[in-house]
Amino acid sequence: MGYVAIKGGRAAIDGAAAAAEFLRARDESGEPLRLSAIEHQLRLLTSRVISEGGLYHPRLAALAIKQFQGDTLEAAFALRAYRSTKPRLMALPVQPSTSMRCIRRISSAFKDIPGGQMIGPSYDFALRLLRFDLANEDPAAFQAVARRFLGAAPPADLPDSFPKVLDALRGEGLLPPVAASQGEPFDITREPLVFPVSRSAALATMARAETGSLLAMAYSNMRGYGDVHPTVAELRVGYLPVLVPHPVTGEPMEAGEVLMTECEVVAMYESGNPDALPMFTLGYGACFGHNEVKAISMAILDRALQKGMRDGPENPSEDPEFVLLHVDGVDSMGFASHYKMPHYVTFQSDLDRLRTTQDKARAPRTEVGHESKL
Amino acid sequence: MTIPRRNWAAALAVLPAQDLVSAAEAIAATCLVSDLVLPQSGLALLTLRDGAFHEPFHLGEVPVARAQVVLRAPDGREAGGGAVLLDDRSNIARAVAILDGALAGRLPGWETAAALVARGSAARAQSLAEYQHLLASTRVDFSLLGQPGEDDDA
Amino acid sequence: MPKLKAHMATHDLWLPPMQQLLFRDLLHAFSYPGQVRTCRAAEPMTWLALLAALLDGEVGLADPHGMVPAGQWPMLEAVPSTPERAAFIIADGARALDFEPRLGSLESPETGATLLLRVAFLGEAAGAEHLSLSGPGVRDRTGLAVTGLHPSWLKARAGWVAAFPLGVDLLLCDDCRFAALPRTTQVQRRGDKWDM
Amino acid sequence: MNLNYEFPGEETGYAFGFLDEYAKKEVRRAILKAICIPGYQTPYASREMPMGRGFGTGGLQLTLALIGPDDTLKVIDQGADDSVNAVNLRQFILHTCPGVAATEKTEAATVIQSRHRIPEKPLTEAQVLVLQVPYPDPLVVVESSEARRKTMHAEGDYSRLLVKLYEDIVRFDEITISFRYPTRINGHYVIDPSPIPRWDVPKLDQSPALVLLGAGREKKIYAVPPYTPAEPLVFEDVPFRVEHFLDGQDRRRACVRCGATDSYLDEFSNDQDAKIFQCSDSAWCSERLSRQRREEVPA
Repeated sequence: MGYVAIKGGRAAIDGAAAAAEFLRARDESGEPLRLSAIEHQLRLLTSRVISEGGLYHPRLAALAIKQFQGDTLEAAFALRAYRSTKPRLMALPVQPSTSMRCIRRISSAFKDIPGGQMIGPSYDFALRLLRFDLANEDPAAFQAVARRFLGAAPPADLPDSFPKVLDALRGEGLLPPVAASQGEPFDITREPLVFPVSRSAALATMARAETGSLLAMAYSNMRGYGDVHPTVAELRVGYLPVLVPHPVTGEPMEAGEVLMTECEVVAMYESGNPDALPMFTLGYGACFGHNEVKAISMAILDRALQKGMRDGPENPSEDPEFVLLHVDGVDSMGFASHYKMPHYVTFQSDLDRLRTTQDKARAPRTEVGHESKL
Repeated sequence: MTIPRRNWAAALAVLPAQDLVSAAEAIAATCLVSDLVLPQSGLALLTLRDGAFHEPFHLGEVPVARAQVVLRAPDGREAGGGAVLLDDRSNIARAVAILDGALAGRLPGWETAAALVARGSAARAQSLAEYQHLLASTRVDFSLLGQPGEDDDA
Repeated sequence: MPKLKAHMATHDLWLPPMQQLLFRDLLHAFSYPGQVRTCRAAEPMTWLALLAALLDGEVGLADPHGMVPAGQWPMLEAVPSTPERAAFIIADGARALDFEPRLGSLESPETGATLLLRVAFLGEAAGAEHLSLSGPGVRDRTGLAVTGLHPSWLKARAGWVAAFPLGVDLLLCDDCRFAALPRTTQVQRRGDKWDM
Repeated sequence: MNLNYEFPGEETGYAFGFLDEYAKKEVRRAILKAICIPGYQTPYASREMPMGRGFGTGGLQLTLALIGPDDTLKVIDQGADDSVNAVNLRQFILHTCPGVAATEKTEAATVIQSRHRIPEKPLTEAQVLVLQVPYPDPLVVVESSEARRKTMHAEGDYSRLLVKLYEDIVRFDEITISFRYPTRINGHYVIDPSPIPRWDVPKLDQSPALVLLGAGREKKIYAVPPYTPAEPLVFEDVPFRVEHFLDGQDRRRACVRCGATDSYLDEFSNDQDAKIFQCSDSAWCSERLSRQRREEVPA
């Protein structure tokens, strides 16, 4: 077994970047990816990156996707690093998510929700059969898609926003009351998580968590390492107008809008306090972009963590520390990657200990005599 | 002008940067523009109330650019203009603030600003119509489905 | 990588280059308790320069003796707070102690306050009080002479730091110099009966 | 983004030290508290850096928070200035901190950032050593919950860690911890001194230089202040031992390059597949070598 010296690192690093760039540019089409193509044609990929990066900037996300050749973990990471350099400019007022301009809204609890169910852009009922007609798509046909869709649509007589399904249930007395504490929400970008943490810290952490990690944790609960058994009261996707006070008039003005996904789940009531009326329990999930699996997973975990925070965790998905410290993509991928770095010094130290203990095992209880210099 | 001031900035922000900057420069050529705060860009936390317990939490960060100016016309009239945009271009925020001020105070150049707002509003209306199309064309009509029992995925 | 913004070379205590220098001096002061550092900002209120280097909108500052000029509060950005709750406290060392700073908790001792005290003079002077220091950052033992520090402060400090890791970390500032007494420093007043 | 969005031009530049000033101030406040509470893992809101968590982002944030244009920087990884990660970090710091000078000479540096080693040459009061930390908490081997570990540190309760060491002795007649050796600072907190070999642990004790440790992923900063006791956890009858580098005949191995028998060694295999050893601290080795060459030149 040999050990390789680490000399000439600089040339190797430069070479590695050029090698990766070479593979990116080896595309025979000779056409570099346009950022708007990534942002729109790969919109769900862009959605993942903005939510896991924790920064709503679809164009930067598209750039990151291009630069890191489609690696969502790396692209989200690049957005996070970008945000480290930007100052916090101002505080925005709390936005009511009820003002969302929906493009999709469904409920699995009731058929007839006020305002109606609209499936919107979804693959839920699409057959997973590959569409070979997309392989060599004709640009003219591609450009005609939008015209055809908008031309064929029925007259839209819909309101701008919709009431929440949960609010109707709450009106009937089936849900717990809204939170009494309306304190300052926890800012995970400025404060480290020191346990126990508030629910707002948990929500913020999960909102920028890695989708697959959240899904795995939530799935463990759904499968049996937990007891949430949720019903999706409402799932919505849409554009949230962000209102801020106009600098001159102080009246609310629209600063822009943010695509987001939101999910509320209802779970079976708990015995809990025998004196109190039994109520459904609730979970909430939300994230930037269009990412339904993430929002649903987060809602289930929110419900599981509420139980863990109150009664102590019985399952991993109910343990705030276990869930919240292991779902961040930037943290976990960084650490997994770091094992690729040289560990020559520590491995040498390992060898020293192993050889010493082997020596002792061969000649038990005799002084080997390698005293330290101390 | 039928478009309320609260929607001007969002309408203007969808237009090409060059159109906004040249219109603002034309206004600044006749009116004296002073910055009340330095035009800045940075980040802001987007805070929502969660849908289950209405507890505030941070969904993530958004880029913000803001500017606030005072315009003084040659005839001595003054008007304040401001803008906060979900954007990372402080020069666009400043241009929008100038247009906002000119339009609000009917200062020289306000007609250009009004035309730009109208143009941007039309583009915005198109986007909103698209959202509605997405909903209207995918509305589930339960009177046609009419299954009596509740299905369960368990 | 994109081009860098021009690096501003300036002595303005509100700008990053001076705040970096001030922080480095603070780092040295806390690392080597009792060593007197000269403040590099051209600001007679040494304590204000140090606060400028440390504070922003995330932390609370208490000013029980009304030392911070009104116009400087927005520059410091700090949240006004009470001495019992603030992370940072600025006080006049010539006056008797009249509050109880927070000492932190066993789990989070870092929430113990940082207390800046304005004194008349640091260094040898007629009537100076001579302190003998030991503990982390001090090789064997060192001395610090201070003038214009009301005796109530050091007396109270002994109580604040008695149960490590709880405690309060002190910065003594005169018109152009400062020295630190972190909670780990053992302070003996020369002339006390238990002096060596 | 709307159709007409374009990236801002000059606004995408980076400021001195990469981090925004608020981030630096938060790190700076945490550093000072870490010095005031030797060995205590001070939490801070670690920012994402443009390299992976685990590649030294904790150390990097410390360096960027304290460095200025007057500083001279040395960056090493595995003891070497030219290892890939050291090169990468140094390039990044020099690029984002114009004015900072770089050096390979230990004695010339005012700030030394290192992963896995402390330089062989003794440090001075004019220097700050920044160590990169993957796991800040020595108790993690006996307790997985951070909340419970915090309480154990608060109470100075290291009994379970000592039991772990004791079990090692019973099983192997030797403490098997090779690196990241638990070390008690100023008689109170026990720290993970980062993955430095045991060889380097004694250098922490009464060091003239401040030692700062940063764990970016775990969001902790801690310090070993100058002139502060740092004692590896031991039992009276089983002494702490550094790596011995003895050959089969109990002779101390020497560096094949400079001949040193008092430095931490890297193990290599030569063309004949025989084991050879070389100083891990490349600056130390090169300095010895050039001194020997000077002495060889006839006067």
